[in-house]
Amino acid sequence: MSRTRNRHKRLDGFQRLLLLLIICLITLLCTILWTIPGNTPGLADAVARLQELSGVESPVTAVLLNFRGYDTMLEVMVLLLAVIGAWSLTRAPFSEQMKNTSPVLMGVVRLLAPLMCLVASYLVWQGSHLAGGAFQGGAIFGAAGVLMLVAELPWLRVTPARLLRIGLVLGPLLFVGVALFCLFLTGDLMGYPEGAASWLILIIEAACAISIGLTLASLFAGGRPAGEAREKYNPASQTCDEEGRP
Amino acid sequence: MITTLLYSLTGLILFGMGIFTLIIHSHPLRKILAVNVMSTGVFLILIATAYTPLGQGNIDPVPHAMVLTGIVVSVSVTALALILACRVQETSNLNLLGRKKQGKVPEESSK
Amino acid sequence: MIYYILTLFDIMLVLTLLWLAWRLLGSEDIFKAVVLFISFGLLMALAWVRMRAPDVALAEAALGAGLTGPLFLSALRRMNRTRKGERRLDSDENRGDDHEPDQEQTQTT
Amino acid sequence: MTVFQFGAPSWMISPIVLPLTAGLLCFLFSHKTFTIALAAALANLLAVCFLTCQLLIFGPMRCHMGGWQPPLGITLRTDGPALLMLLMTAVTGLAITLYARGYFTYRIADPRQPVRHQRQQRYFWPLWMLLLAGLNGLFLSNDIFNLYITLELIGISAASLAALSGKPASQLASFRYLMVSLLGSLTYLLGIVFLYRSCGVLDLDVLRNFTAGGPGMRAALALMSVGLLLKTALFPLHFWLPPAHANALAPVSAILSALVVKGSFYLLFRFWFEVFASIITIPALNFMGVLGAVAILWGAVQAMRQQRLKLMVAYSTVSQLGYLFIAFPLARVDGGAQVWSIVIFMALAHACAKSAMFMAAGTVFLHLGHDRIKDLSGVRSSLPITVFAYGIAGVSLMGLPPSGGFIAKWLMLTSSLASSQWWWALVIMVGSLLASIYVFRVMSRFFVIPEGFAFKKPEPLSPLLEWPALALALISLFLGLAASWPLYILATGSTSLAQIFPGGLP
Repeated sequence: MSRTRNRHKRLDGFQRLLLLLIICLITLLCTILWTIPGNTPGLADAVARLQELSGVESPVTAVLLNFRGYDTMLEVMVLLLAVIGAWSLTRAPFSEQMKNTSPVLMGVVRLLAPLMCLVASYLVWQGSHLAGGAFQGGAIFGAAGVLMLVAELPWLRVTPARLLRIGLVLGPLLFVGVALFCLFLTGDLMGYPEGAASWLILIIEAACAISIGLTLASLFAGGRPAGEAREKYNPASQTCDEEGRP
Repeated sequence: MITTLLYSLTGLILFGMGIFTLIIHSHPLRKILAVNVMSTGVFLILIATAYTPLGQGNIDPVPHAMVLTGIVVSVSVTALALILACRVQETSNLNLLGRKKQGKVPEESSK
Repeated sequence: MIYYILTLFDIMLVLTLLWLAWRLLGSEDIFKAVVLFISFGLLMALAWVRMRAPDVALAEAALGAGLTGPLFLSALRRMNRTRKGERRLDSDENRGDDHEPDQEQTQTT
Repeated sequence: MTVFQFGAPSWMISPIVLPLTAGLLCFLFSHKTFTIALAAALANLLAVCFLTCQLLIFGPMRCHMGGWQPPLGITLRTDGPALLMLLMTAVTGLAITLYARGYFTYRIADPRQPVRHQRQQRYFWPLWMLLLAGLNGLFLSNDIFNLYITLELIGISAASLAALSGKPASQLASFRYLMVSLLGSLTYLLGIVFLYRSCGVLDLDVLRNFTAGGPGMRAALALMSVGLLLKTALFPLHFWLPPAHANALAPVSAILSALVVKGSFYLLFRFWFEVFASIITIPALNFMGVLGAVAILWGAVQAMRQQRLKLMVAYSTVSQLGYLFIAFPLARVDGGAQVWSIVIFMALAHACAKSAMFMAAGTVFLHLGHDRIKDLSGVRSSLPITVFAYGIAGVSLMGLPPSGGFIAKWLMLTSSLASSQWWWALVIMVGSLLASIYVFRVMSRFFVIPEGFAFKKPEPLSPLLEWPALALALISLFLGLAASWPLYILATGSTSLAQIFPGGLP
C-alpha cells in the first residue's frame, strides 16, 4: 500500500506545472480580495427597508420567495430537471429488493420517519419568521424518504408512476401558477397582492417542500418508476459505431 | 473584518484545491467530490462577504439566499452526475462483457 | 477577550476544514474520501453558524451531510457492484492502479 | 386590465413561462407530449414576434419581477440584440422540434429497440422545453445571479440531452460536458462573489455605472469570462465539444451546436461590450482575437481530417465560434456599434446553417445507418432535399454571397481593413478557404456514383426529416438578402450604444 501511495503522490511535469499555476492564481485572487475595501453596503439596507411589505418576518425567506422569487422559481426547475435527467439515463426501474429488513432497523425507521416528517413540516412553517423554509423542510422530507429506502421499504416502488410524477411537478407547477395568478391580479409576475403575501408564500413553500423531498428521494433511489417498460440490453447495438444501428 | 478575510481566503484555497483535483484525477467520483469542495469554497466566500459581527448592523440576507439557491443546485447536479457516472461504468462494463461473448446477451442484463 | 477566543476558534475551524479537504481530495480510498466529505459538510455547518447564517447551516446539515453523503455511498456501492466481474480497461479508473488487488476490498467495506 | 395592454412590459415573461409550463406538462403526461411541445414552440415564436413589434414601437423595455425595483429585485429587459437572439432561438427551435418528431418517429418504427427509442422520445421533450425556457431566460435576464441560474438550467438540460442516446461514448462525453459546465458555472459564480464584494449590487444596469473599475471588478470580469469561455468552447477550452456534439442524437446535436453555445457567448459579449465596457483594455481584446483566430484555423484543419460526418460538423462548430471572437479586436472602429451587427449576424447565420447541417447529417445517418464520409456515395440520388440543404448550409458556412455568413464576414473584413488590422482579414479568408475544403470534401462524396450502383426507388422518408433542414438552410441563405431587417431591429434596440462608447473604445 505504501508503495502505491508513493507512486500516487509523485506528480509528473504537467501536474507540477498545473499546481504552480493554480497556486499563483489563487495567491493573486487572495491579494485582490485583500485590497477590496470591506465597506461596500450590499443590499442589507434595502431588504430591511422593504421587509414589512414582504409579508414574512425572516429576511432570508423574504429575499428567496418575494424579492427574488423568480430566481427560486427557476431553481426549483433545476431540481426537477435533475430528476428528469436521471430518469432519462437509467434503464432499470427502482430496485426491488425487499429481503432482509432487520426488525431493529424497522423499529428505528418506524419511530424516526414520522418524527422527521413532523420536523420538516415545522421547519416549513417556521420559515416565515425564523431560520427554515422550503429547502430545509424539503431536505428533511427527502432524508426521511432516504431512510425508508435504506431500510428497504419499497415505498417508491409501490407508488404509482402517475402519482409520483404529480408529486414531483406539484411544487414547480404551483409556483408558476401562483406567479401567473399574481400577474393577473397585480400586473407583476410574483407581485403578491397586498395582505395575501404570507399565505401565498406558505402555500408555495409547502408544495415545494413536498416536491423537493420526493425529488431527493427519487434521486437517491436512482431508477425510474416501475410503470414504464423495462428494456432489454442488446450488446450488439452498443458495439456498433452509431446510435443503435449496425 | 479579520474573520471575513480569514474565511474568504479559506474559501479561495478550497476552490483551488478543488480545481487541481478535478483536473488531475480521473476517477469520476473524485471529480464530483472535487466539484463539491469547490462550490463549498465559493459559498464560504459569499457568506463571509455578508458577515458583520454581532451588534454592528444587519446581516445582508441576499448572499444567504444566493448560497441556499446554490446549495440546492449543487446537490441536484451532484445527484445527476453520480447517476451519470454509474451509467458510464455500467454501459462500458456491459459493453466489454458483450464484446467478449461476441454479441450474446449477458444473462444479468442491468441493475 | 471574547474577541480573541472567537478568533482562535475561527483559526482552528479553518485549519480543520482545510485539513479535511486535503485528506478527502488526496486519499487513495474513495470510500474514506466520502466519509471525510460528510464530516467536512458537518463542520461546514458549524462554520455557517459562526458566520450568522442559520438558514444556510440548516440546509447544509440536511442537504450536504444528510443527503449528499448517502448519494455518494449508494453510487459507490452500485459502481462496485457493476465492477465485480469485469474491470474497465480505459482511463476512467484511478490511474495506474491495475496492480492493486487490495483496493477493491477496502472500497467495498 | 393593464396586464393585457399592448405596451405592457409583462409580456416579456411569455417566452420564459410558456416553454417552462410546457416542459412540466410534457413530464407529467406520457401522451401528446409532441403536441404540447409543438404548441409551446409555436406560441414562443408568436410571443417573440409580438415582443419584436413592441420593441419597434416602444423601444427597449424593462420588466421588474414582482414589482421590486432594481437594486434588490430582478429585472428582465428587451433590446435589439436580445430580441434577435430570441428570434434565432424561436425559429431554430421550431424547426428542431419538427425535425425531432420525424427523427423519433422514424426510429421508433425500427423494430429492433422500440422501447429504448420511446424512452428517448419520452424524455427528450421535457428536457428540450426546459432548455428552451433557460435560453430565453438567459437572453432576457438583466440580473447577474439570475443569469447564473439560467446557465445552470441550460447546462444540466444540455448534458442530460447529450447523454440521451445511451451509447457509452455519448455518456462519457456527456459526463465530461457536465463537469466542464459545472466548472464553468462555478468560476462564473466566483466572479459574481468578487463583483458583489466590490459593488454590492447584482443588477446589470446598476453595475454599468461602476466605471471606476478597480482590481476587484477586473478579477470578477476575468473569472466570469473564463467560466463563460469554458461553456462557449473557445479554442484551448474546446476539448469537450466535439465528442459531446458528435455522439448525441441528431436533434440534440443541432440544439447544442446552434443554440447552447450561443447562450454563453451572448452573455460574454454583453459583459465585455456593454456592462463592463469601461474596464476593457486593448490587449485583452487582442488576446481574444488571437484565440479566435487559432480556433478558426485549428477547428477547420481538424474538420478536414475527420472520418465521420457528425464529427466533421462538430469541429466546424469549433472553427465557426472563432469568428465570433475575431470580432472583439475589431470593436475599435466606429464606436463599437459595428461589432454588435457583426456578432449578431454571425450568430444568426451560424445557428441556422449549423442546425440545418446537423439535421442533414442525422437524416443521412438514418438513411444509411452510418456516417463514414468515405462511404457516403450515392446519397444524392436517394436524399436530394437533404443534400440540397447540406449544400446551402455549407455555402453559408463558407461565407459565399448572398448568405448571412457572407454579410458577417464582409463586415468583419471591412472593419479590419478600416482599422488597419489586415492580419485578421487574412485569417478570415484562410478560414473561409478551409471551410470550403471541408464542406466540398463531403459534398463530392455525395455526388459520386459508385461502381455498380443501381438506382432503386428510395423508401419515402417523412417530410419532417428533410424539410426543416432545408427551411433553415434557406433562411441562413436569405439572411444576406434581407440583411437590413436584423440591422434595423438591432439599431432600434441599442439606441444607447453611443452612450456606452462616447469616444470609441479606450
